[in-house]
Amino acid sequence: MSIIISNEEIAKDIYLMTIEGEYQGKMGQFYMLRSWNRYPVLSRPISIHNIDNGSIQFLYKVFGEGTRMFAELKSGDSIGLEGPFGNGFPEPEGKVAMVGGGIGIAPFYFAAKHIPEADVYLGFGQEAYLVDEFKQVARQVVTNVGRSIIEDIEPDQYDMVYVCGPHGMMHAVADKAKHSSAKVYVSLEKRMACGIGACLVCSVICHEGNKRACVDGPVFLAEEVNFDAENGL
Amino acid sequence: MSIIISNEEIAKDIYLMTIEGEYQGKMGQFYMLRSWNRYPVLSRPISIHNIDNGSIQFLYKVFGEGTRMFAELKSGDSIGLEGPFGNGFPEPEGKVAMVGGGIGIAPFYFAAKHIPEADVYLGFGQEAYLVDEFKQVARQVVTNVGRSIIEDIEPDQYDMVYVCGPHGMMHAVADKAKHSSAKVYVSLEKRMACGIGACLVCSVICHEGNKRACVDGPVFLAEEVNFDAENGL
Amino acid sequence: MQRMACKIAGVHFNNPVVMASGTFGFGKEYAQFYDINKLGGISGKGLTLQPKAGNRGIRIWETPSGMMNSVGLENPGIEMFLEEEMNFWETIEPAKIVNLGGGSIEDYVQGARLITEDTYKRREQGLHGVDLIELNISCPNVKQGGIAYGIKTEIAREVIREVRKATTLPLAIKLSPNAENIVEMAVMCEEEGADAVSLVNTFSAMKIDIKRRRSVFDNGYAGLSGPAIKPIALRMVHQVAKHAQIPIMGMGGIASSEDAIEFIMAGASVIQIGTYNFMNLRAGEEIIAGIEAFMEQENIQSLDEIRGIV
Amino acid sequence: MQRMACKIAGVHFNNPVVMASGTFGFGKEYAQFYDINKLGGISGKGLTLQPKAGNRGIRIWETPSGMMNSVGLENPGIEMFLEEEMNFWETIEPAKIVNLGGGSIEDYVQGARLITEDTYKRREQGLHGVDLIELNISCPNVKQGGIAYGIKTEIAREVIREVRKATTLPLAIKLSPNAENIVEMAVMCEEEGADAVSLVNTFSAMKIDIKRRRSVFDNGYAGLSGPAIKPIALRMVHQVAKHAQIPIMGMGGIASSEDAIEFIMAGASVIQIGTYNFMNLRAGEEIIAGIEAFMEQENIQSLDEIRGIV
Ligand SMILES: Cc1cc2nc3c(=O)[nH]c(=O)nc-3n(C[C@H](O)[C@H](O)[C@H](O)COP(=O)(O)OP(=O)(O)OC[C@H]3O[C@@H](n4cnc5c(N)ncnc54)[C@H](O)[C@@H]3O)c2cc1C
Ligand SMILES: Cc1cc2nc3c(=O)[nH]c(=O)nc-3n(C[C@H](O)[C@H](O)[C@H](O)COP(=O)(O)OP(=O)(O)OC[C@H]3O[C@@H](n4cnc5c(N)ncnc54)[C@H](O)[C@@H]3O)c2cc1C
Ligand SMILES: Cc1cc2nc3c(=O)[nH]c(=O)nc-3n(C[C@H](O)[C@H](O)[C@H](O)COP(=O)(O)O)c2cc1C
Ligand SMILES: Cc1cc2nc3c(=O)[nH]c(=O)nc-3n(C[C@H](O)[C@H](O)[C@H](O)COP(=O)(O)O)c2cc1C
Ligand code: FES
Ligand code: FES
Repeated sequence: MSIIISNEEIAKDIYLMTIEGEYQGKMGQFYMLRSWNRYPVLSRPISIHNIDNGSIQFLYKVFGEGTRMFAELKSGDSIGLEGPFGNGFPEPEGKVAMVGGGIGIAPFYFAAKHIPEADVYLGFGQEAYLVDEFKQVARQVVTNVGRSIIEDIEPDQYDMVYVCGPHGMMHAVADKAKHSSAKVYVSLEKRMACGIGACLVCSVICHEGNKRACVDGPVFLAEEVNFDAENGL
Repeated sequence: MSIIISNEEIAKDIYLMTIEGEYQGKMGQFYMLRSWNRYPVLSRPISIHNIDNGSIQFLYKVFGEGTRMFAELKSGDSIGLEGPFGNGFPEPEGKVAMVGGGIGIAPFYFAAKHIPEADVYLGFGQEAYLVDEFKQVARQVVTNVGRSIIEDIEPDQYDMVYVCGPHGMMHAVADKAKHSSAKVYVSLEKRMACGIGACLVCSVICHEGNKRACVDGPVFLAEEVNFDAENGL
Repeated sequence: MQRMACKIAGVHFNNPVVMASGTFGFGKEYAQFYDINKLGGISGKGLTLQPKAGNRGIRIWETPSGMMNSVGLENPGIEMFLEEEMNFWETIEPAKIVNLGGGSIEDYVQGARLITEDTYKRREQGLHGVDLIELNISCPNVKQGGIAYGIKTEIAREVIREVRKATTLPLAIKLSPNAENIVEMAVMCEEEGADAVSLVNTFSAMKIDIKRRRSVFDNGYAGLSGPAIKPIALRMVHQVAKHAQIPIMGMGGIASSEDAIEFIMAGASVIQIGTYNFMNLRAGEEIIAGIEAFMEQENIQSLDEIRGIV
Repeated sequence: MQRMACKIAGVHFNNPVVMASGTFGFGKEYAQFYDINKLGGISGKGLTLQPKAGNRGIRIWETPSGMMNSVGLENPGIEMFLEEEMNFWETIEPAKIVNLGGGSIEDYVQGARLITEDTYKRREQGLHGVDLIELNISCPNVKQGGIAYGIKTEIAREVIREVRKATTLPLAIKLSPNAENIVEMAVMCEEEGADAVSLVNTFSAMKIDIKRRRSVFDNGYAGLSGPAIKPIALRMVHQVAKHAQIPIMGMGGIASSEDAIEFIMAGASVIQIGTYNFMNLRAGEEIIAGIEAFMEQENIQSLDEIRGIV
């Protein structure tokens, strides 16, 4: 168990949790979090939002029972986390765009710190948050509230596009980039149990067969994913 | 849901919780407490330890999952409580002794406030607590750590003896008082579900048939209880 | 709300929310917490011909998201019920269901007769009487060495056939999830002329005290209920709805209006709430309001639109 | 610890803690978190003759104190397993259990043959091979219209009889809690010469998405596991232990050493841990330590002293 330094609501239902300790991890990897003992049964996969000396941060949206329990935690409370899990985004080769939709922006703060020369596109439904923080680490930040962030990005201008957001948005970016030279990487959300590749509840339908979101992903080259068969959660 | 004013560990595994609000209740009655939504399923019966203007107090011992969850609550957290339930101790007629064993002392603070002329006997296993507080409200307080409190009380000297503690202790006091003129009242602990008399999981075997601990009790005249058949929890 | 109304075997329910037998007494206790006239129906505490003291020892054990009970049908007997509790029932609106248990077929038959006669007498006097008998076949069959009637279809058939002859009141059979084949059981109930099935009763389950090296229950096994069993109970209701025509009172772990709606979508005509009453003393009121809100939100005019839709 | 050792059909287990099929892969992943050589045994991911892609759509849904899965036996097929995973298994100590599924009797038989032959070949080469085959009869019987083999005793008998002929390796039958009569099923396994029964597999269960008015699973029903089912699973293990002689690998919701000890006291020879692996990545290690501590505390020299004591 680790100790929570702070856990603040930074926008409606969006929380930033900071946990004490020395943590490992690469951009796009995730941890399995549980702040309870027996109930609910499963831990929750949450992306690394940031790692500093002595702490790790998660940015999460209150969605159901588990994230609601996270939101109730206060400084000094304890939480269990296992990780880092998953492959993470590949190292950059050429010019990189990061496209986050909604809470899908979570992994890109850590990613932007790692690749400061990348362009960051942040799409919000109703209310923007953390934009100033992103601006401090990224070369360029494009934000968009209420409209689709997909319109703002020109895949042709990039060699690699990292996407995280709703399933439909990832599919759409992949489609938009189809005839460009950009390689699109999507971070897929799947329900998970073990988080380490043993149970096969998180299979992603790819053209070459199933892959496990928790170890072979969560980041996939968009063109390997069979988006016609794979409909996310 | 009500708001917790404070929740302090006053001795090892013994907590005193103070909750904000105007509450009703008589000595020996209890509330059903739950500080959780869905898990665990059942609420926990806890005796009224004290009621003041604007607050109610419960004194509890950490025993299993539910009381452990109570112990984690902090000032400002919320908790659900329903009550008061049960019959409570009868009004005094003549000279009263109150005999509490272990956490069974809980109801007698409120009872002693109500009957200041009563003698209070407090038996502790390893460590005494709240003795000064009891002394402020009761005429006489006899404490005993490590030995059996049953030895200290002479039933003949009283008209009524109220007992709360381990089942065996209540049985023993009832036996000791058998040939005295004192009427012995025991507060029985039974597992409960509804707490209001509807489900019959809390039946106490009495000479005249079953009675429900939650509404016909938890306080019973010792002589009505069939102690040969009824073995508590 | 008119559009929540349901009917089973001619019995009108103002809404599909019925309180389950053994968890709600006869309603009096809960009436302190909300207006129980809001309820669709109440299935009273299980009754037997003779009064029963129930089981000794521990009667309840909490489990993860559930509870086990071993009350053992403690009840005052049918006559006492008819003399005392029926007067209270005459004053309330929800559909009135008598839950009938027994040890021998004769007990069941005799119990059904008493209730039926009493109701006809009451009706002659302008009173209401009982709306429906719910036959609890989870009781141990004394002749068959204590194995419950509700396990094997052909043994259950015997008791249902006899009780069906003994009463002209609407008759529901409360099925046990421990039945070997729940679909076959429901089809048999239909064949024998029952008007509805209630499912599920509690699951046979166990808890061992490892220090004392014995079951915590004097009886060995006890009945599991509560949210833990909901996924299995829902599957059983769905299976029965798909393979039989008989109306269903669905239950097992319902603890929210969403759960209740799932049972209706699986095919239940009405639903029953048991253990959730212990989690929330105002369970009935809350679940009715929740179903109503869902109907509003999804613009559903009658529960028939969604019943059995899955 | 020597005194924790168990034996089933001549197969030695260092301790009674076995990882359940489908929840532990072949062990490699968990080896990052603790020394899996501490385990008594591992039942690998369920295998079929042909590779299977498993089910589409949502594969997991959380329930109160449980989870439902609809993996649909995704697996690389027996040949791939023998070529790749067996090499890893040769390097580890726990008893090695192949969990074998199938759609037709021929598939089961052919699968059992392949595994058996491979093991004999390995043993000739001084290797270890597989210790035990665990036959998963919860798979749908293609001929019987998709109803699982594990429901009716006489249908299960057919597949067990044929598989028993096809292998000389120790054979355990993994029983489904959806069986009409679990005791009868276990007795039949004994009659057919099986060496052990594993129980229970997951309970058939359902979840409806009320907004979309459909089951969340493409397949309709899915399998419930986890702490929610423990009280029922324990009762089933106890029932079987009382009425049959065949050794039992007991499981269903075990999530603590106390739970594990309950299953042993109910009569299980060894226990299996499934869903709890997801709650605690170091489940195996923790439960072994807990059983050991209990034995110490209660001065138990061998698990035989408490096995089936209740
Ligand atoms: C690799 C990965 C990284 C993620 N990173 C973040 C992040 O940084 N911030 C954030 O807010 N959310 C993130 N999510 C989504 C987050 O895991 C879910 O919102 C969360 O699990 C919902 O849990 P709940 O208890 O609130 O909801 P419930 O609906 O009560 O959860 C029930 C079950 O479904 C699962 N589940 C429900 N929604 C999702 C979902 N969208 N993805 C995966 N499982 C789900 C839960 O884990 C749980 O097992 C990520 C998901 C994945 C797979
Ligand atoms: C009328 C009454 C008044 C009580 N007053 C007090 C009090 O003032 N202070 C205090 O510390 N304790 C009191 N108790 C005992 C208290 O209810 C239990 O210690 C508590 O319920 C244990 O819950 P748990 O979750 O910690 O234990 P668990 O063992 O995890 O509980 C499991 C289940 O068993 C029930 N249970 C376990 N032990 C008891 C018990 N001794 N009595 C009743 N139910 C039990 C729980 O309520 C729960 O339903 C009282 C009990 C009754 C019946
Ligand atoms: C304490 C208790 C007593 C019960 N008594 C009866 C009974 O007398 N007759 C009966 O048919 N069912 C009885 N039941 C079963 C419930 O009516 C219901 O079928 C079961 O609990 C499943 O529903 P639930 O999960 O909502 O509780 C009882 C259940 C509980 C918890
Ligand atoms: C994700 C998952 C996959 C499973 N796959 C298999 C399988 O392939 N073969 C099998 O016999 N049982 C399988 N099971 C059943 C488990 O082995 C076990 O019998 C069941 O989950 C009950 O135990 P538990 O409650 O400890 O999980 C699976 C269970 C889960 C949760
Ligand atoms: S979550 Fe278990 S394999 Fe991915
Ligand atoms: S707890 Fe339900 S009758 Fe007493």
